Amino acid sequence: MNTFPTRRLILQGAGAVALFGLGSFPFAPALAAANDKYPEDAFKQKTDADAIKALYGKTAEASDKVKLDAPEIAENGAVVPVAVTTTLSDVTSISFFVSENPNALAASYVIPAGTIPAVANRLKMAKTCNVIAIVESGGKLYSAAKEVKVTVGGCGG
Amino acid sequence: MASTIRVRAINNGDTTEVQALIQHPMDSGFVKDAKGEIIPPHFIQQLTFEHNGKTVFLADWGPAVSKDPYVKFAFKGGAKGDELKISWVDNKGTSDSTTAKIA
Amino acid sequence: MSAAKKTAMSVTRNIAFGAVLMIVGAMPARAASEADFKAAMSAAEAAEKQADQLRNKWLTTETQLAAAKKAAAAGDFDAAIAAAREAEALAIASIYQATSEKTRWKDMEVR
Amino acid sequence: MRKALPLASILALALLAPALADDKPNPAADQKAFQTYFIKRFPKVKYEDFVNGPYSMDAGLRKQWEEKEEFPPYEFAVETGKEMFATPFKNGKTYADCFANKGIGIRQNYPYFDEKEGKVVTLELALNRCREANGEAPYNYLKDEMASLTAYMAFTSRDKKMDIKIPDDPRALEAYENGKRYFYTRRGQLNFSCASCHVQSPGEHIRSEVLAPALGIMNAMPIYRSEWSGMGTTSRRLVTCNSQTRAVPLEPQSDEYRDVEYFLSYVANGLPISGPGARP
Repeated sequence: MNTFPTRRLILQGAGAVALFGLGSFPFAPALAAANDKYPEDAFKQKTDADAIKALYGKTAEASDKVKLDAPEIAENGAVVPVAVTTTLSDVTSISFFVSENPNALAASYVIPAGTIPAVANRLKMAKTCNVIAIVESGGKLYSAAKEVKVTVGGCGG
Repeated sequence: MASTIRVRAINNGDTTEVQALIQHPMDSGFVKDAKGEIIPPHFIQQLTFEHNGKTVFLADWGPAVSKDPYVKFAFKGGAKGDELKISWVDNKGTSDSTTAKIA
Repeated sequence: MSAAKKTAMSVTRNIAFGAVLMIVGAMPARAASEADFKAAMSAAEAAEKQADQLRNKWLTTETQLAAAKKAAAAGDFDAAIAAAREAEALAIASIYQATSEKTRWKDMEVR
Repeated sequence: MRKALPLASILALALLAPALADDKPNPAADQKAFQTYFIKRFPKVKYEDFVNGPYSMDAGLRKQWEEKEEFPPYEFAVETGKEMFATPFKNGKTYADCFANKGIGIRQNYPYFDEKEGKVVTLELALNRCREANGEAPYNYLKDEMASLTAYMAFTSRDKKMDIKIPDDPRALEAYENGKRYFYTRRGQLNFSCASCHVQSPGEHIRSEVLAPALGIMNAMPIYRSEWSGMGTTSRRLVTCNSQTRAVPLEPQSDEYRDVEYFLSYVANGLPISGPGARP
């Protein structure tokens, strides 16, 4: 998959938009490094804390500006619809963590400038635990968590 | 064989909403088969959406994304008839890509 | 009482029922020999054949029959006989079920 | 003496009458009673919503379902089925040649009673017979290709009302009655009938599942079950229901299964086809 040239374009895009006053231009290069390749190491981490560190190199603060939508009780741990939206501006990435899975990081999304900071996806959950959403905005991390009860584990899925 | 990628991209004025469903086992490497042998991990690692050569969405996925993965997002711009290029690559280096017209 | 509770109760009732069968089935056979096993096994298989003719075999019976064969193959005739007897008891229960349900099913019918 | 005899026979008739009335098969009355039972028991559930199984009963599940329906997991099965339908057999014929209206929008007419054969013919059976008639090997009844074909056929029949006929043929009535008996007969070590779960306890949790109402349960077939992480046919559903009660399942498309599908579909007449469905 030759995404290199297009990746360069993203950065220019992000930089350009940043110039128009959405702020945080300085962070763009840092993002470049972070987003250029598949975060193998972050996906290998066991706990959500370690995975967040490996992925972003910083810690998150809870924010009510991050809206996490996940069911109270998952109909089946193999397919749990999880979505996040945020009112935060200058969002550059959104990530999902399932705290009790063998590896906490489930999915991480790069949100280029011009893309709406909202993602819906379906995740596997091994057992009842917290789903954590991290939104990176202006180079800072904001999080929201919700417990999802799992009666049929997703490890079979 | 049909594409492994199903896409719906709908422009509603200033934004284009994109939904995609991909046919992939997303084996976690934690599941045993009927014979009790571990099914080796096999999952999509990266999924890219490009509009006019610009990446509008990039997913980094681990094995905890459900079988036949689904994702939904929206981006500013894009017009009816525009092409959206979607491609994925998995941990075995297999990949697939398709182009969808924005409706 | 909720339908679920009823269901749950009938489950426990039937599991308890099964447990009793197991005790019966597991009664130790003195001086278990291959001959004793063959006798127990043919009795169990005969009962299961009858259940089959009634289209009402139970998975648990099949499991015990398999276990009996396995134990016998390993030369453990005590275990083999115990399993065979449990299989027979289960098969007899399934026959009883099929026969009594020939009329009893109507009680559940929505009319 | 002359008088005694008629008198006796009148008495006899009087005694027999109720029994006869009670046992005379009356599918139309069954259908009405069956539907009324569910409508009365679940006054909040919209009539045409019963075909959505547990999702008609549980708000939390329903939300997850609606989210999944935005891009449903059976999408691939429908597309595969469509391609299979368009692909000719070695002899150049296609599935369309085996069915009325080229197989489009006819799901609601299955199963039907074939007066020539004197038996119930389900859609799955008809599909494999179509293959064999055209020199192709039959498919496994439980999933994969069979599920894709039926998924496509159901999809083209969505919202059409189930329309099962019981022709004026004693064998058809017998098949219907056999299906009904099978549905209500307890089996397996757990001593459950189909009705124990799907008539007495729909909406209730058993293990982790929310039980679907029997009314309209066939209208949603085939289904993608997260539990299976894949598609399953009507045959697969019946087989798994049996093994869940710890009964040894019968052969797919055995007479009992054909008849119980006939019964369940007939009592759901008037409810829309919602298949293919997505289920937990």
